Amino acid sequence: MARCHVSVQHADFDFATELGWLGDGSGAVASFIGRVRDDTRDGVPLTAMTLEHYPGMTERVLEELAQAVAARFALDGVLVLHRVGRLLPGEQIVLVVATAPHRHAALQAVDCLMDHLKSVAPFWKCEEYGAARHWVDARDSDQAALARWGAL
Amino acid sequence: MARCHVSVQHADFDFATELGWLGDGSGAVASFIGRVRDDTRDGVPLTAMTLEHYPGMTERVLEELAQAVAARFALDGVLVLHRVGRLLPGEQIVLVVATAPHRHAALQAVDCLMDHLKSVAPFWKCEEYGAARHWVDARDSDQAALARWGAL
Amino acid sequence: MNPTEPTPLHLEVLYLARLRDTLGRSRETLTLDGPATVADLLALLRARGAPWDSELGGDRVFRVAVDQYMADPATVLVDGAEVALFPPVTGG
Amino acid sequence: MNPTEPTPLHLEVLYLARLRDTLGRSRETLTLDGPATVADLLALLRARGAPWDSELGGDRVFRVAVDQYMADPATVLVDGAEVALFPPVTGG
Repeated sequence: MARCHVSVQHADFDFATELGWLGDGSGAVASFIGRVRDDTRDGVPLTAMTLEHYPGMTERVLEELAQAVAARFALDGVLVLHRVGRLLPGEQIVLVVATAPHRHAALQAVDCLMDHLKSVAPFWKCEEYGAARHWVDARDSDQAALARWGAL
Repeated sequence: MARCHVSVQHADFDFATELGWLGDGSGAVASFIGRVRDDTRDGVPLTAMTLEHYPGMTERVLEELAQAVAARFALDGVLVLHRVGRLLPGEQIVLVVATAPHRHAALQAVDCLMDHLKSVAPFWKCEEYGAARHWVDARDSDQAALARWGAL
Repeated sequence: MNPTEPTPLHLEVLYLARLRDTLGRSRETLTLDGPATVADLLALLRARGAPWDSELGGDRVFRVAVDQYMADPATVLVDGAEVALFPPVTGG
Repeated sequence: MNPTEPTPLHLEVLYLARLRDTLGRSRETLTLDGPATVADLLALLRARGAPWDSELGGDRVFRVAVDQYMADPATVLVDGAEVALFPPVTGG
């Protein structure tokens, strides 16, 4: 049975500390960190990005995703950590870690988890460029990425 | 031009510190850590694993790999860090990090880098199970994994 | 109970992210005559006119969750349900 | 210089990982009559008998690098070259 740990939080996270949840018995540790990009819009640099979510549903969806991906790729452990609130450029938004006996399972699990998280977990990004705020639109490419995996 | 950093070293590494080499401007950070597994052989637990390499050739091969993968996946940065010497179960062996504007490029780059590293970088593993030492044999599956990527 | 007789459904309706901004509220309590589906609730909201009819109709894409599970227009609403309306998700 | 006349090639030969253990040495300096290829060097080493002939012949798989670049039997050796013999790699 894989260890799964899911968290939705305001606070920043530290990779090494979070990795502690999963122990050191697995040979392969794959991970992905999403960060606020140094973007510009019409020449104005991104000031901040606010992550909103649907409390309750978010945690359940992430927990179900973690369990499903752990089963599919025979993982030793899965960690999913997503921040909410107002973040500055360069700040960390999301951390996904998968541990497994072998590297391909761990890497594929991270890829699969991110594709699903981006399409089914109820988070929304609102960008600030100076005084202008705008909600980020969902991208068709996220749906296409999801289709690669079939049913979880 | 991507930032590339390659190191072959005895010392352990810290993920957060190493990530500092690549800056925080990229939206996507994918990584892989390989560790000494808690293996057993004929009921005897693994005592240690010694990583030997071919000094000079190793660094050149890793540097060329990092540059080639950075170009192929349009990365912002690549980090390849491989330890040598005697390591205990649970200890970190290798760290590969790729930063990019988008997640699929970063994740694929890490996958591609590990497949090449496992097949072309001159490292050898020697396992100790109690008093018994034995050199790890190369696996055919590593060659098959390499073939997925075509020429770099 | 006579299934043809309307029974009141008390719903807690949530508006999230961009929809909260454009519709000008984050939640409201509504009472519908049941039985009713998500499609019935959406028809009632669209009947309020602008901006409801454009945000929840035409070619605008949005999602509905009932009691925190993704739903579709045919999903049946039960008394006390929490219905959330929100844009396609953009986290990660 | 007459190309048909042999010229001596001084080679630094390295044995790495399992080959160092089975062949009982980590390096040696050899002199061959040139011109010569990797195949010529391997023939000379196999002619030493056991364990050289079995480790570097038959169905044993091994690799050769010349001046730290992967080589094959046809690779031409130059004077002063560093030739490394080792098993297939197993790092990562």
